[in-house]
Amino acid sequence: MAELNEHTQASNDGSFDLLSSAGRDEERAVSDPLLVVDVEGFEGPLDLLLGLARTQKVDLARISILELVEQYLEFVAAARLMRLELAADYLVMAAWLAFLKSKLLLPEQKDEDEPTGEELAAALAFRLRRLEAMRDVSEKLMSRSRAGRDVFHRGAPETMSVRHKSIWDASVYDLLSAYATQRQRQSVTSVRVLRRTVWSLQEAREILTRLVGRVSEWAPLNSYLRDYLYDEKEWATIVASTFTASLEMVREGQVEIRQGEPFSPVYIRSIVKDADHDV
Amino acid sequence: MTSETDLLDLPDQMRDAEDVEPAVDLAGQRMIEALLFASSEPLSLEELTLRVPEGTDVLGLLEELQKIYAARGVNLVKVAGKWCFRTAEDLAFLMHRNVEEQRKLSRAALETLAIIAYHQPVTRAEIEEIRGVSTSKGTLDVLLETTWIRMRGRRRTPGRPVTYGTTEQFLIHFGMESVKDLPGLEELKGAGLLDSAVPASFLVPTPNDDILLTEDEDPLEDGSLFEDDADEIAED
Amino acid sequence: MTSETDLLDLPDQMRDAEDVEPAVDLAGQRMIEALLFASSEPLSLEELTLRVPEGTDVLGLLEELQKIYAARGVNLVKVAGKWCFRTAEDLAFLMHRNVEEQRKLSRAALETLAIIAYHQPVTRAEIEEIRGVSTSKGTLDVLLETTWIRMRGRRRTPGRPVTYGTTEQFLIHFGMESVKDLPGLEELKGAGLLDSAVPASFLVPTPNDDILLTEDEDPLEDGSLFEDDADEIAED
Repeated sequence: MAELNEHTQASNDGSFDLLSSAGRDEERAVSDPLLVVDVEGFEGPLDLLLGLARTQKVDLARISILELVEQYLEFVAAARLMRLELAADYLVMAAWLAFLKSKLLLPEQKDEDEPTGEELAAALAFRLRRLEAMRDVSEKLMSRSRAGRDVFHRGAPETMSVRHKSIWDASVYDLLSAYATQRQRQSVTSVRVLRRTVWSLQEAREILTRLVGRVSEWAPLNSYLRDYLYDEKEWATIVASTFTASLEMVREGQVEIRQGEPFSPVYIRSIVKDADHDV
Repeated sequence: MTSETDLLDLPDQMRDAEDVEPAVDLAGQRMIEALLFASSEPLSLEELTLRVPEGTDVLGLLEELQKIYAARGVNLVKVAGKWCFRTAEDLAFLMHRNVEEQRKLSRAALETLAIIAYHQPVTRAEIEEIRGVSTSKGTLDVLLETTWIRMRGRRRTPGRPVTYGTTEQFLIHFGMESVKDLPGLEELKGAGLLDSAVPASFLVPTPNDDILLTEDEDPLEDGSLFEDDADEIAED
Repeated sequence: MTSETDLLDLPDQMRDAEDVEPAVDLAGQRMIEALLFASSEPLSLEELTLRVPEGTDVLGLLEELQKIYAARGVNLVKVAGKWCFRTAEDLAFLMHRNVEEQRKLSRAALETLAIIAYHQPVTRAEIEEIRGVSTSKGTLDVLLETTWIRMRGRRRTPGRPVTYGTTEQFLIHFGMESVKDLPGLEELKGAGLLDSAVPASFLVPTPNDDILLTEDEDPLEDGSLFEDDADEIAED
């Protein structure tokens, strides 16, 4: 914020002494003419005012605000003289204090709305006292016996063991729906797992060609299939596939089929190509 | 009390010695007390000696403190050669807090419970067969903890697996008079819990939680319940 | 000693009453002692009452224990309205070896902390008014980090600025029973220096760390605490 340490030739009187940081005071008394203007130590214009006020060495309640204003304005003037850049806060305060000064010096104006110079001065004094009070109590606060520094709480606390006792909860509905869902899921899964062997048309045709080729007598279709009937479960697919295949072979003129009546056995025989074999 | 008794047993010259003993080193006592209290770990005689003014009879003070605190709610004890304050053993009950937690059963546990309810008496292998997945020991443990299921006996088959069934607590919790109140196939369908298209082969058994063992059950041998190994073998 | 003197001053009938007083509830004393000793956190009368058998005169026992421990290296104290054992203040010199290096607060932070403690609930703008300088966000962050201050709510004024106040940790750390124990509080109040209005009005405010919001405070919206932007806007 404000400019920090600036070492400059002292201009004239000692009124700037109070601007220096306390620690360097004595050194400078000897080694003058260096003047140290240190704004860093101040927390803003109000704090600076408080610092200036302290040098009046009187109770803040009886402080001369006018004198304080003069000191502040001198400080700002000096800083400008030394071409120090002051933060805006400080300049705003300077402007306000200059206004306050004129109010205090001029005969009182009878204006109901505006506060008088005395009132403004009192307000400023109040703020200074309040800030100083806060500073005091912050020191008092920090000098109390503090936990973890002066006084200590239990170093090795015996932690309370917590015994968890579970109260289980489930409703009849939970129970039944879990059962039903689970059983159903299992039954559906098992259906999907069952895989059926299916005779393809191609397979059936190959088998029929090989079998029928040997026989020219009428024979029930089923009897040809007997050798291939490994499993009752496959019967339907075997019959369906071979029958379809046989129809195709009839169309191609390789076999003949006949059936006496609906649902009676289907007979099949190969067509003999020889001319001497009568039909 | 003990100190009184001790005094009475002392030979005369010793008793005289007690009389001339210097006043208790209260300042030292207070320091040891504070150090032990605030320390996050038990402190050794050496550590304490380093922290108090030279010439302090730390061991003597510790022994005094131990007596002073013996009857109190906090005792001075020596553990692993170091000293610390600990709450009195008989007050351990104060240091526990019971927390009751409402907990929900996992889906696996609910399913297993339901299967046990419907199919009891049932073995773990049978439960797995019905569920189509293996049942973790944890699931059965949780169910046993609910006190809704119990081990009934052992099935008279190779391996003699444990059979499970439901308990009276089960009936109480689910508000049933007997497990025969569990709805059957038609009721489950009616409640919309079962698809009406379930295969004809789908059966819902009639549960039986009779205290008496069934014909193919043997009683559990006492003690074997808590031997995990025995249980594991039986289940495999 | 004091009790003896008191006894002598008592009128006769009172002394008789004392005589029939029941024996000290040693069992109760031990329990309270153990509970407080074991805990790193202060315990409230209510918390203690919940943990000991019904009908125990917890407050009476606490006061007895406080007397018993007053001269010892560990004292029973009441901070933040709760009870705890703590090392005796005069033994601080012994304990310093235990201190973990605590971060020093800047002067700005110290002042801000004091202003928050004495003027709570207080907004950032009000803190700035008192200090005559703008408060960096960092200062409040550092203080929030100490857990000694907290955001209380929002002042019901344009911009709805956040209000700050002290916490239970603040009271525990500085060993106070309540904010009414703040040093110099009465003098400040008397001098009208806790007044935010300039010049002093007739209203003498008192710091208030009550959990309940004051009439001109609104609750903080959930989540807004962690949105820097929301805070910034409110503060501007």
